[in-house]
Amino acid sequence: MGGSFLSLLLGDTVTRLVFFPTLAAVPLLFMGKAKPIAVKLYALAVSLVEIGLMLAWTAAHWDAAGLVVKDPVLPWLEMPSLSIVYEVGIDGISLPLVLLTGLLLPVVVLGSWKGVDRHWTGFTTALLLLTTGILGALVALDLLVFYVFWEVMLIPMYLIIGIWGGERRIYAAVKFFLFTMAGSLLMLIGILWLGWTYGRLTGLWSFRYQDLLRLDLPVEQQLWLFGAFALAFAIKVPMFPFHTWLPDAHVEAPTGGSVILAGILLKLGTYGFLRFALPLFPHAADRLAPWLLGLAVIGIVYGALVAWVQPDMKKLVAYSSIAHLGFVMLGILACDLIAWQGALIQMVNHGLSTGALFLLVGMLYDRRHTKKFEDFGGIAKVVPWFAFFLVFSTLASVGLPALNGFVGEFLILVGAWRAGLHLLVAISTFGVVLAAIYLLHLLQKTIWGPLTREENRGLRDLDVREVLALLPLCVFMLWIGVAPKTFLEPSRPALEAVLADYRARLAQPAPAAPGLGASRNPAEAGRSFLVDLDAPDRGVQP
Amino acid sequence: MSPETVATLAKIGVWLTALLSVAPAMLWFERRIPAFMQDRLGPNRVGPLGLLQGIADAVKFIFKEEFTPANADRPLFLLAPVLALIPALTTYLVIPFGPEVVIGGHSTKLVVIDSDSGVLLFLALASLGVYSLVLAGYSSNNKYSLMGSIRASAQMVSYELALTTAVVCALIPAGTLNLAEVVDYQRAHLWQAISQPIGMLVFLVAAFAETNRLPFDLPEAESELVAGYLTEYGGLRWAMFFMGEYMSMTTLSALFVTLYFGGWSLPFVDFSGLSGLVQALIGFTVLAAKIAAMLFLFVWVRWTFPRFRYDQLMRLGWKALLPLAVLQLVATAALTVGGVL
Amino acid sequence: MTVPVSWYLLLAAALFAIGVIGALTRRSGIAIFLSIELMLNAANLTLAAYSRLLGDRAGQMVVFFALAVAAAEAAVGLALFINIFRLRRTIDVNRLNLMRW
Amino acid sequence: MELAVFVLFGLAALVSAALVVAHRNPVYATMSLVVTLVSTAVLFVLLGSPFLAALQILLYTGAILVLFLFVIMLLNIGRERSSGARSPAQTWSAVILALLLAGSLGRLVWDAHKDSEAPPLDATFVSLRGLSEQLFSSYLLPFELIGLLLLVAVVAASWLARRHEEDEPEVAAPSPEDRP
Amino acid sequence: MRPLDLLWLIPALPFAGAAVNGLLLRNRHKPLVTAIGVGAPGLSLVLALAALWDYVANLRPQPFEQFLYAWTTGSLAIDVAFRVDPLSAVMLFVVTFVGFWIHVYSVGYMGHDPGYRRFFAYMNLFMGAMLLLVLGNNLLVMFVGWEGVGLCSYLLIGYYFEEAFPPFAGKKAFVVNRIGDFAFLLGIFTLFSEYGTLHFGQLTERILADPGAAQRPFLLGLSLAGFTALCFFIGATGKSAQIPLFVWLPDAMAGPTPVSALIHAATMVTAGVYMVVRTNVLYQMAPEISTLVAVIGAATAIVAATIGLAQNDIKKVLAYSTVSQLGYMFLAAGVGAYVAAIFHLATHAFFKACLFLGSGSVIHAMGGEQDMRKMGGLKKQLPATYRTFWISTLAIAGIPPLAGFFSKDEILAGTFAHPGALYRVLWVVGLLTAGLTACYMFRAVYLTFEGKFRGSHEQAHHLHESPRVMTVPLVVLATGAVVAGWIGIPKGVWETFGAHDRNLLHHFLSPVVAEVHGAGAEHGMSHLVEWLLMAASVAIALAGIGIARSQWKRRGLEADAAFAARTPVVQRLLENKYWVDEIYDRLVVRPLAALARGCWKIVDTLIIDGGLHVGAFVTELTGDLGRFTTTGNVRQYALYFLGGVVLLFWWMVL
Repeated sequence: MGGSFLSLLLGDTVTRLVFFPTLAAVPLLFMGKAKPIAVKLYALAVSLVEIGLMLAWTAAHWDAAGLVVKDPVLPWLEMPSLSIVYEVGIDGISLPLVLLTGLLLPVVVLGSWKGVDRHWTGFTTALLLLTTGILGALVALDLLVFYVFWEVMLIPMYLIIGIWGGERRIYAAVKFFLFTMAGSLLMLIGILWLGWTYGRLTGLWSFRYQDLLRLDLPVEQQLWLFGAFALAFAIKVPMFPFHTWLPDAHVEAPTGGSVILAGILLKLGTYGFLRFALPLFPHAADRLAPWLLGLAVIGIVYGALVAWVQPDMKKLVAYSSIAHLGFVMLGILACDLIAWQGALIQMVNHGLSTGALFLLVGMLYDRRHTKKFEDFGGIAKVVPWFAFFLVFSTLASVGLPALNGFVGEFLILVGAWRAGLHLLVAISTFGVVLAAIYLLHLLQKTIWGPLTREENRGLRDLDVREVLALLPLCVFMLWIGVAPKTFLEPSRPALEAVLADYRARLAQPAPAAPGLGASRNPAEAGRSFLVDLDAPDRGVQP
Repeated sequence: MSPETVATLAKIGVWLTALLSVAPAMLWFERRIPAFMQDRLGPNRVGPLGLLQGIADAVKFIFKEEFTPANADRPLFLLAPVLALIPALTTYLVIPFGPEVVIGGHSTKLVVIDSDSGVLLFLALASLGVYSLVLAGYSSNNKYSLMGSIRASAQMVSYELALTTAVVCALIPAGTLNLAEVVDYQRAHLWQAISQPIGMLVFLVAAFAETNRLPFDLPEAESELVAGYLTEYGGLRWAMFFMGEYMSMTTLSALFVTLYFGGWSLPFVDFSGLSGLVQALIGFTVLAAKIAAMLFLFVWVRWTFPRFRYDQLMRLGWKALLPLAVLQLVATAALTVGGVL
Repeated sequence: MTVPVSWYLLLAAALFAIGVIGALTRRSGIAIFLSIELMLNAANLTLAAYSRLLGDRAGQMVVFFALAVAAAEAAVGLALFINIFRLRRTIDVNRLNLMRW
Repeated sequence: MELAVFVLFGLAALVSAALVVAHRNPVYATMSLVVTLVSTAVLFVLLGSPFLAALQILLYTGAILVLFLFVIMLLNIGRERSSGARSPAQTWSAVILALLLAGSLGRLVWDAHKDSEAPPLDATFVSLRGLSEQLFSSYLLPFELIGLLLLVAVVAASWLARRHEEDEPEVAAPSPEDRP
Repeated sequence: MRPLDLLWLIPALPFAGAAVNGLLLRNRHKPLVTAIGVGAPGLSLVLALAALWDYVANLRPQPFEQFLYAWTTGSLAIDVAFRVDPLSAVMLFVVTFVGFWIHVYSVGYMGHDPGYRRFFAYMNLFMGAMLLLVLGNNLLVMFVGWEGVGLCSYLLIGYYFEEAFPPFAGKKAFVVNRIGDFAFLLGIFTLFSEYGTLHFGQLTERILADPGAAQRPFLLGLSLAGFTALCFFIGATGKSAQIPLFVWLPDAMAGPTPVSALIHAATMVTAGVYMVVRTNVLYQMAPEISTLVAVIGAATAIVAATIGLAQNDIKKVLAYSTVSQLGYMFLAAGVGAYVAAIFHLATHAFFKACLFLGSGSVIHAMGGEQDMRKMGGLKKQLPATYRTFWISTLAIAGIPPLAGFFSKDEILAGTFAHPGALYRVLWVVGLLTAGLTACYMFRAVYLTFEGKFRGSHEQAHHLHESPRVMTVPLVVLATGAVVAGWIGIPKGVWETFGAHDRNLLHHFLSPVVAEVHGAGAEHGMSHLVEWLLMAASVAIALAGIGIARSQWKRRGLEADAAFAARTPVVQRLLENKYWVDEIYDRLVVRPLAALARGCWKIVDTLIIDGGLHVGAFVTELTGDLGRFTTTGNVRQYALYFLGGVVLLFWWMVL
């Protein structure tokens, strides 16, 4: 313990990873007059440094048996009866998403190079703050800290959509904001309730994940709380009935915004389920899983179907994300190790392939300022490299074996099938067929066939910058597809631990009144953040 | 009637007679002195050397027809000239014209209101002078008048600052607002005209502006706005303004000399041995003489300098006088604290 | 004979009420402004009265500051009015309802 | 003596105040306010602070109200047109509320100070020296702050009142959305 | 090191070639492109032959496994590993051999195509994927290859992407295949979740270890084995164009002819058969599904054959014949004659590839013309093509001693031998199909090569025999079409001539076919019956040829006309392929699209967003109502303020 925030910031810590972007945003305050190109280069440099830091960190703490790294806990608000701490850490569950964030950051900068035509300082600032918010939410181990970061993500995204977006950007931004806000406020209530309950039991309010995990709540309370959390996360994911903000947001958002949004923001919903909603309220989760599963599967088919009939590329991709995240949810709620592994990798996959698709659409948009299918068709001849990347990403998204998409879907479905969800898996697998339909439809309408529009004859092919933006994504798509082991292994121990814990807690019935659960076996639970190894028993008077 | 009351009334009486006689006297001055300067005769018909010219004019004013322009705001139109007299008739109350003397067994200070916020009172009442101009201009329903009064009010308000600051400078060494004490201070030390020349100059210039005298008579600049806020006035009402102007010149001069030239006192001579009445007489005479000199200066300047342009006027006020005054203020304060003064 | 301080206070209250009425009923911005000055003045009177009553100069101090503040406020306020008038050609507060809806 | 003065100027204050509120012509209103203020100044003297009185006249009547008149002339504001949106409800509710306020205030004061005696005026209380000493010792900070405030006010006022080329008279009242 | 250790290179080389051709080279490097594009499969052919020789010589019949790396670990442990056993050996040979020669052929056929480089990149990619499919030692690797070839077929069908139709056909192919894969995946899931492995060997062992478990009822009223088998079979119907999913194959002819030869005749489409045989243990345990397979196969065979009879596009004819031949293979698989299925697969690969290439050379000569009605009497101009085409036709028609005869006869024999009346019916169907096959194939031959030329003049002048690079492969494959059958001369024949059984293929493949007691094993029938069956098939083949000759040899198109005149209904029915496409369109595609639109317009826009907007509107409304208090009139605000003051005053002070 100990150490000031500053020392954390300077040391080789998670905190540094999280807050470096914010620090890097400070100089931008004085770059208001700087030339856009300078700002762009600066942004690019910062993002590269950030990913560099991440890689260095990962290399330093790498542990084949799964890594669990926690920063020293800092008291944030210490009172006699209340303790809010700043506690962050990375384990196998958050690591992939953190790295994905790092990977996407430079990609986004490159992708927005032309698309964002004004206020680059503002854009970069928003982007960097957004990154901090995302990373923070990914690594937060105190629920209030998590909530704070969760909301921090909201504003920059809102600005990015609202300022650099398309025609109906305001509508989209507000919709996005309201949807997310509505959910997260409920979650806040839930968090407060948890802290309060813990305080009632131990005489010391706490919002630490590892403390709250020790709570054993009656089923009714669990149901309410889980509902609150699940709503917040489900909206973020988004799951079926709460998804309508997504297409609008995507269609209006600038390319970079879409990439971040699809690439990472949505994952925080699924991540939230995996990290918080399920482990904290196992019984409720178990009770409500069927419904959520139903929604997830509906989402898969529904998203696919609706995507198929969209007249607008971006909207198509947006709806496709709904379908893909339906898979992730299916995997998470199946509560099977393989399914969870699949879900986790699928989060990354979706980030990569959908990100790439948004980039490509954005590149078309930069050239022609339209995303409508009717304005394209048969451009493969004109822009072969664009066509190549589009086909590649599309296939990855379709779930073609040997590309990343397949790995995720396969694992999820296998796991879910193993968990006995035969019908749902069957339907979802049918969703895979639909995926082929709408994504090939996308190719059909854009690049194949005779050249329909004369104005497309002069289309520029991708330039180096754009290729550079796409290349890393494609490399990883292939890599994950061909050798997923590399990406699955690190997170397996953590997932195993969480799953085992979940099952164990599910095994014993929920108490009639809130109580503090039996302590966990550290060796097992230590592979994720299930138990606080530093302070086994923190001021508890049962 | 208590002796205090008698004394007060007496002092007021003295002042009033003096002031009221200033106007006709100035009428003569203003004609004869320039004539003398420009080597011509000037009025010389009425009485010896035309001394009675003033009286004649006064009579003329009284018998002139009073007319009010159409659509004029009559009440205000009538009120304005009256207001013009108020500061003139009140400000002198705080000007001392002699030491504390014993007359008929009663000891009294030769100042009407012996308040330790005397100067404040003076400034306050003086500041009321603006209203007459403003209202005159406004009520006359005449664009020249309006412009004139706008100029006037702006001018006076802005020069008031410089003036006040200068006054403050003059007060610091004595460490009081009571003019009598200021005079005593100068008797004890030396005239502040020497100790703080800048302040004096500032006050002087500001005084010219405050009284709308050339070279600062923009509000009534014939060449631009017929006669400014006075355009629509005539006869007795005009006379009131006229008197007001001269009286305030006088009182301001009084304040000036009191602050910078030892007021009623003379350097190096002490009349304290003499009887009260004589002392009063001498004090008053000295003061009057100094004021007269000032008035002469006024006239002199009037016939010497050309008129400023309005923007020049403002620039002078804000960018030259005020900073100078502040400079003086700082200097004086420093010196005072340093014990030099 | 001397006047009980409470009379001053009552007078101040009355002045204040008048000022309130003015501020609420007049439509010309200037008039409202004047009424506000009136209220301010009433307040000053109260303060002075109390400082007299309690034999404590604090009240006078406050009045002093209040006057200074009033000066500042008047300056800015009038400047605002000039601006508004330039923009809207009126200072009738009924027409100055940009803040509406 | 004092009573006479009080009654005289008190009444003057009240009447002129009423005029301030009642008179449609801003110039008259302002002038009546001048009267009110001057009378109040006199009351200040009665209350034993000639300093305040002087200050009141110097500042208020000498400067602020002149400024008012100045502005009134500058903008050449005529008498309020009695036409337009008259709202008796507004007026009456205002009057009633104001009277209620006055009443309750008065009652409060009366209950509190019906028979409380002021200490006799002593020289030290009146003396300007004491005042200024207090002002520059224990009230120094507020004093400085006020100075700062005035400075700011001056800057603000001069900035506000200066002619902006871009928004020279637009006769049509601009709608909120077309000015950023 | 032994050749088998280089196994991994066999698929790797084509992949590398694809990568180099596709990403690195440019169109101007044509020679290099050719070198790589043909060299890669050539090399892998050499390697394959070496490896096969090594395998056959040294460790047959044990399978040879080559572990590359772990794809996933943990509770779902899947390796990327290759397996050479008799079955994959046969496939390996067929794929590499036929594939290589088709590549060679393509050099000529695609010579002048602007997309030359792209073409070879795709082709190599396909080779790699196909080899992956064949060599994979577990279902996952197989599935990877499975999808990979699907992708390549998508790309290659849509090769002429600047025209409207090919990309569409490609999409259709991919999607229809996907529908099959959907079932395939479910099958994989089932097997994994039940047996915890996807490795072929282990699976077979574990299933055989406890037949009861496999027999126990699982889903849809089927046994575990049954369900899985069904899933796999559906998958197979997709890939191998069986009823009901055969509709994509004819459209797939939109691709270049070598593609049709390689993918849609020789290799990819047979993957389904390969898979069924691979997992034959399941089918043996699920007789009901086997029956289904057989029935579907037979049905497909006859339906496709009939359609083929009425097609005028030479490639379409071949396409339908492919479908029908695939039907044969499934029939074989269905009746448990797995060896026969593979046998026919192999022989079919040769002669059908040859036929396609021949048609290709014809089309080449005709300058892209595919309609047989414009051809005729080409044998003079294209002698080599004519001969090879003719031989292959004989082979497919089942004339001894050509390849087709033996394989087809074996299938029929297997069907006949299978107990049960149904199988007799199937046998009849098969027989009829044989006749029809012969008939429509010879119709094609006659319409194309006999009679007089019906095309335009410039076509007539343009006519020429294809270059060597194209004819050589024809010859090679034709030779294959002749000799390929001899490796599987039935036991009966040998024994009749007193020789002991030299049915090499049987001996070679027997270890692949799992011994499941209770399932119909080797059929024991007298040699007489065997001979009779042969006679029957030969007879009907000859009959078919005879009809064709009588009809089309001389009369050419009049025959069609007459036929149409005689039975217009049938004619239209056949010409329009039983309107299957249209039916699917009406029954599946449009409703789905309608549903999608409904979801979007009604659920999304109307219900969800509508609801939201209602909510928003209500909020706004309340806001509006509240707004009336804020008139923007300062005095009113002040009034509220004053009221508040008074209230507070009373509350706090008084």
